[in-house]
Amino acid sequence: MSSETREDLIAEVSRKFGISPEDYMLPARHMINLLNPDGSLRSHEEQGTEPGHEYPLPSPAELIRAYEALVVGRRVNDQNSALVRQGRMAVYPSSHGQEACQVAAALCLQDGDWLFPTYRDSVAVMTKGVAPMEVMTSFRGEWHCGYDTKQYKVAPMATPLTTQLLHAVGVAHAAKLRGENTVVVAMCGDGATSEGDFHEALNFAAVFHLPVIFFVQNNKYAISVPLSSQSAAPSLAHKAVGYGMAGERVDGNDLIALMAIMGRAVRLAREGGGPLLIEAHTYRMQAHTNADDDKRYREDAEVAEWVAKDPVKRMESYLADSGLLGDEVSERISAHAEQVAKTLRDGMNQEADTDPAELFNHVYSQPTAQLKEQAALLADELAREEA
Amino acid sequence: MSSETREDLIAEVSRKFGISPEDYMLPARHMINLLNPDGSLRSHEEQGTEPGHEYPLPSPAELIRAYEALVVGRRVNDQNSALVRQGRMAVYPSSHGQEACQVAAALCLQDGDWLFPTYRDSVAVMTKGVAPMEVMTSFRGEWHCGYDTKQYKVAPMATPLTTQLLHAVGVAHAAKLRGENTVVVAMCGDGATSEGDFHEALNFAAVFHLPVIFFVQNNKYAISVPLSSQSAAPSLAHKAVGYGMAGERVDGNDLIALMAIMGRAVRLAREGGGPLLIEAHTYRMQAHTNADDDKRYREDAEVAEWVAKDPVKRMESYLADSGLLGDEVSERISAHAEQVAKTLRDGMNQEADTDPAELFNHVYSQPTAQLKEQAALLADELAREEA
Amino acid sequence: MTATASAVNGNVSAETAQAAAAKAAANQPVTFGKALNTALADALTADESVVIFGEDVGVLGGVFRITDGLTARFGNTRCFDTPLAESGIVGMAVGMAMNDMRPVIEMQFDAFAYPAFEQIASHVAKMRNRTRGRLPLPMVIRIPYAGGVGGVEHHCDSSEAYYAHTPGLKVFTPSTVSDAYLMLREAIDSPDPVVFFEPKKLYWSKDQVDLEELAEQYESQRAAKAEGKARIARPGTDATLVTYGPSVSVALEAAKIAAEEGRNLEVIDIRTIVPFDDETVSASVRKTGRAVVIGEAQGFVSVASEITARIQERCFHSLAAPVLRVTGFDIPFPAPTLEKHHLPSAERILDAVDQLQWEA
Amino acid sequence: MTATASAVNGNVSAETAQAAAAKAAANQPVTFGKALNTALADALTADESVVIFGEDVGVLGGVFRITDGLTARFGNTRCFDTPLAESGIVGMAVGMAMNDMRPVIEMQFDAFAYPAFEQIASHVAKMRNRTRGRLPLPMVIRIPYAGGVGGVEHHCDSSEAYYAHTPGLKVFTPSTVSDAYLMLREAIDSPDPVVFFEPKKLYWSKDQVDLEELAEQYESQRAAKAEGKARIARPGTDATLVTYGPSVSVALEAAKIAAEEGRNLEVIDIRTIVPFDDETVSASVRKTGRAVVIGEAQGFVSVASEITARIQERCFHSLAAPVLRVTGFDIPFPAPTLEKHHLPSAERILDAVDQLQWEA
Ligand SMILES: Cc1ncc(C[n+]2csc(CCOP(=O)(O)OP(=O)(O)O)c2C)c(N)n1
Ligand SMILES: Cc1ncc(C[n+]2csc(CCOP(=O)(O)OP(=O)(O)O)c2C)c(N)n1
Ligand SMILES: [Mg+2]
Ligand SMILES: [Mg+2]
Repeated sequence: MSSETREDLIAEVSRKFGISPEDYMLPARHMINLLNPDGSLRSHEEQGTEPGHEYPLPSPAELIRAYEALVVGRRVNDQNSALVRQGRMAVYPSSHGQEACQVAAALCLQDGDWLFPTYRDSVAVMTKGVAPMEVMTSFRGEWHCGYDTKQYKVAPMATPLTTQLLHAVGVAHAAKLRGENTVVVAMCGDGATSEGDFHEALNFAAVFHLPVIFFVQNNKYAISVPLSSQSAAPSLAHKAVGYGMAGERVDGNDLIALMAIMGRAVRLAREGGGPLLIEAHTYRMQAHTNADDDKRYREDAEVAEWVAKDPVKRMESYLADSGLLGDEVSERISAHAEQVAKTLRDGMNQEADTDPAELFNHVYSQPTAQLKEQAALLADELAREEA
Repeated sequence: MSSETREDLIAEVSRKFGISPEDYMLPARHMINLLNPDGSLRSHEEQGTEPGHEYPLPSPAELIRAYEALVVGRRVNDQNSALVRQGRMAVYPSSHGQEACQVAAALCLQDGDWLFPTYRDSVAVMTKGVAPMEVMTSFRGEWHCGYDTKQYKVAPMATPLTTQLLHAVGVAHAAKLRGENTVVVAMCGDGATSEGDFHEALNFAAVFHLPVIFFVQNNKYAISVPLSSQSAAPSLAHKAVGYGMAGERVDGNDLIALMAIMGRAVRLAREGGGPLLIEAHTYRMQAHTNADDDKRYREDAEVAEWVAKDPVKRMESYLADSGLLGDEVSERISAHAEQVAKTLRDGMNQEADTDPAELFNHVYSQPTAQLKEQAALLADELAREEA
Repeated sequence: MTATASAVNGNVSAETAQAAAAKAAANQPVTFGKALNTALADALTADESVVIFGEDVGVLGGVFRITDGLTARFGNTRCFDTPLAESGIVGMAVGMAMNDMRPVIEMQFDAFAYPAFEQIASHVAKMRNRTRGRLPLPMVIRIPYAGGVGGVEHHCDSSEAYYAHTPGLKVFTPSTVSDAYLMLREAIDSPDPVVFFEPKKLYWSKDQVDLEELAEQYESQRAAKAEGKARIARPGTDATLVTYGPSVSVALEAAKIAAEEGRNLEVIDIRTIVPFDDETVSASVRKTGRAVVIGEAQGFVSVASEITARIQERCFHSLAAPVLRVTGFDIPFPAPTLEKHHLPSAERILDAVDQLQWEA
Repeated sequence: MTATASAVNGNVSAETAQAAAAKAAANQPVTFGKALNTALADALTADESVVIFGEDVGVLGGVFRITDGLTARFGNTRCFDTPLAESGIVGMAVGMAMNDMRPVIEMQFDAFAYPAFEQIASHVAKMRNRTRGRLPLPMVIRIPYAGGVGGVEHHCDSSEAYYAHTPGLKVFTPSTVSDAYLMLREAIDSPDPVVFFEPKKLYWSKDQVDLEELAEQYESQRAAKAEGKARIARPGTDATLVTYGPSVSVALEAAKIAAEEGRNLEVIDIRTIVPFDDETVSASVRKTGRAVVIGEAQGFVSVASEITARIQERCFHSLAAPVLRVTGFDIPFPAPTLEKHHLPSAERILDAVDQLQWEA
């Protein structure tokens, strides 16, 4: 695209918000934060919003729907961790503490929109509609990805860090070329922002002016490595400037702020405003995975501080205090969460049983002559074992 | 490094210039430009300088020295292009039009400092002291790199784009660990800023707070691809913000501005101010290499516009008008440039004659048994050919 | 690479070949590069999900002009330049293929595909498998490769082994003008990702082929087409030279010299390294009893190693001598003035043939 | 998928590590991981230009705890964490080696070295050659590799072929506890860049070795040391199993079963894939007349292909049967519950041995 077009667009978006183009790209001076840790609504002055960065509250119906997903997400995280401890699941990178981010990333999207999650984003994947057992296939060790990515418009959970951001860009680009109005949310962690593919993805999205929202869950650690060893930037949201896109930071344990920000981001992107970078400040409350020992690199006191900022309790208090969450709704939500947890427990008790012949069926559209020979060798071995 | 330390450092540097930390990182609002295209000095108001971005003029002696390198650089560029046309040199990516950048990048460094050039930076390499014929070894097709990189503290001219920026970071890091006061200038083009290694290099330099100056010659094209297809950022210098480092843009055809900026950058880096990103606005006046046909992707009129901004003429006018360049000096400089050109012509007339056995000698410290066998095979073939 | 070469192609019937030859005689010779360019244009025409992108492939037409004129003809949404970032190019192509496009991307030179290695090895190759077949990635990664053109460092790597070793990728490399056309069309239509290696030194080679007729032939035989067949580039009886891409012409040259000396060598052009055509290779070696495998890449852990290993596994009792290899040395690709010493030459191939224990 | 599975995705528990340390002190069996850890510590002590860095190698001690305690003992300028970027890690190491340091870097898992592929193939491998020997790059890239631990996708690749095919790199892979120590010391002291492959599944394997004694042995024999020697892991007479790294123990297991059945197999541990020890391998196969080459990686264009090709080239007339290969299938590394079908097993090796035409 010519530089005129680009500048016009930025100028237009910034006019819309009554701010300078550079101010449009720079995140608001303070992180956007609507709810206090105790669940009370912050005064307008304290919200971090400023001209060009205004964020109205979502509707009560939206909030209840999001809260339900939040409660289910927490329950699934904790159920899975229990299943891992019991040896019934191989590994689980829990997003305990980050569920508000998970829920907002999925709920801001419409049906035709795509989600690009990482290994940590099971709850987002579920929230977008994938059946819990399908989500957990890979963590169970059965197969690499257990759901139909095209049906759900959810990419496989990515392990090689930030590689998936480029795929998100490609999906958005293909949609744009066909004139489809698809928005894509592409997720990664704070550590992942250091990878080269992060840079290439943001740059491609900006140059091709694509509706991709890069959503960084800054949970302060990449396994053991703290943010300060990862970046010297004023904030990760400031990285947007270098690509000519807008960045924003938000309290990642404040579901209301997240919904407001992601909602606006999706709207702007769908209207042709180009890509955006959102940094959510949150915390990985548990170890990296069950295989990690977080006591080696952080203090209990630090973790405790974040317990006080828990996203679930915060939302619950807000809804209760504002009269949106009656006992009946609350019970229905709990029951739903228990039901999902039971599905997982029951599913994990079933023996997985994948036909080894499957190994050769999905390498190419048709097995090559070589693969047929190899499949025959294995089949012969298995037959002899049986005999 | 802890985030406190980093913030302290930024705070300190910005205090020094009386500006906010964010303003320290953001480039000055306008490109720094001290000389008009006609060689006249711009008024202070027009220079683009502002608080925190002040650039005093270099001394007359420095200017004459730089001018000499500029004239020699131009002569070498044009001599090499002629040699290529005559078929006496295989390929040459000329920096014709960018010589001011080349000269400033080399002259700002002291003896112990390192330079990391690209294929386009022969003139910078020469200016740092490497003998012209040694610089051209690779373009002659004799060997990959013709000079002693450690003796000159000049890395091999890099072809895989921006890979060398990371090497520059490593050299600076090693020096820092040993307590040496080495500054490193790492060069790349506008197109190269899109590569993942650019991102990783800037981030590593910022996180480890290393004295590396990333010097981007924005010559508006990456082969045929214009800047607008490369980046949507307000400027390439703005990319600094995302790493928490300072960026600045400068007129890359204004040798005086370049010397002022690079001089200050080296000083700041040596004093522990961390890495910096400098974007020089210049223009590749000729084709990418002799193999390229630039008429396919740009208008003659655009090239003509830049002829008017030629860095050599501009500097010559300035020096002549301000009485710094007498006939005697001018003649001495011309004679020097001719001498260098003659060295190149004479050298290129000599047959290159590399012993094929050399092929096997530098793969490992000692040839492996396999390489010895292969060397014997070739030696046998050559012996039979002779016979 | 003459008319004979294309006529021997197993897919062309005798009459068709003759007719083609007659018609081609009336035409100007076509370059390998033009055949690729036409294949891209025809694919863009045939399938609107095909998109072409990479560095300098737009207005410039690529540094080798293989995409010349495509942006002008099809518009810059079908053929366009990207920012300068190979991982970005491949990664974006993955996403576009996920979303039902067929990207055909160009890596400017062999060694400049390396920044994309993670995307290729961890995603392009594995996506279909990871998703149990639900997310195929039909895409083509075009890579100009190999030496013989006096290229400078990093511009002459033969990197096919890296990709051939990576399950999930198909690896094609044409050696004739008509294969340049046909195989590129095949690669683009393949439901699997194909790494398509173009021998740089052949870009300017010419042959008498009628591209329009080839296009018709391709369209009509498309369904029946058996992908992954090797080609007997020259039939022979005394020993088999097995090779591909840039080395096919060298092997043919060696066979010609050998013929003058009374040895009748068969030359096999592998064409598709993956999938590999064991049948054709084994049949030939069982017939001749001797084989030399030729490849320009450094020999250690190379495609030539694989072919050598397979031949001795499958034809052991037919072999009169060990299978020998003639490959590039195990050194980084040399500087231009030295490459002639590195590249397999007809002489070096003939030396190897001489060692195939003819006395025994 | 219980204890082993969790091990792959991270970490040995603190107790396990402590226990291991305590045992070693009392001259109890030493783990492979501890031997590596001690080699790093001894190298840091012996040579102040050695620096260690990578992802999580600092305070955490690496996800496999191979760098455990090094930051505490040597300070965070000798062993430190970097930002999360593998190309950055390798590229910075290149620069540090250019400036007279000896970087020893860790890639967290095999597939996560791929983002660094350009730095490795175009610079680490070529810098000495590009500069005619003036800019050697003594550095070690440690890569935990291969399967057998129930790891998830992208955590179990056997990627040695990519590096072995790249001239300028040395490729080491130890299979015993004492080699873990000795070969890592050798790699660090090598004037050439070494890609050092650590079989993940061996990290917790144990052997009775006295690390202090090994250290002394290493120091005293250092000058005389002939790098690149294969090891006869088990002498035998009837056939030769050639392998390396994670497959050595499997080959030994097969040999043990074969012995019970009356067949005396020789097992060769290659140790250094580059440089390759033709002498030891050829001598063995000439003696036994039969060979099976075993490797965990997918077999196509693999190190096993190379070894197979070399053996038949060099020992053709001693061979009673073709050289056979037992390798991983040509598929992406399978999910944990399926890997047992993919990995070469003692049974599969014995099946291959059975096919070595014993009747003939
Ligand atoms: C390319 C690559 N390198 C290394 C890894 C190993 N690894 C897995 S998760 C992780 C840390 C990621 O941190 P962050 O991006 O902050 O995400 P978080 O785990 O905190 O959600 C690392 C290093 C990987 N998966 N991919
Ligand atoms: C990794 C890599 N990809 C592609 C190339 C091929 N290539 C050489 S120069 C060039 C354009 C570079 O443009 P820029 O960075 O602006 O530098 P300039 O040539 O304008 O000085 C390209 C694409 C390369 N050398 N390395
Ligand atoms: Mg994190
Ligand atoms: Mg440029």
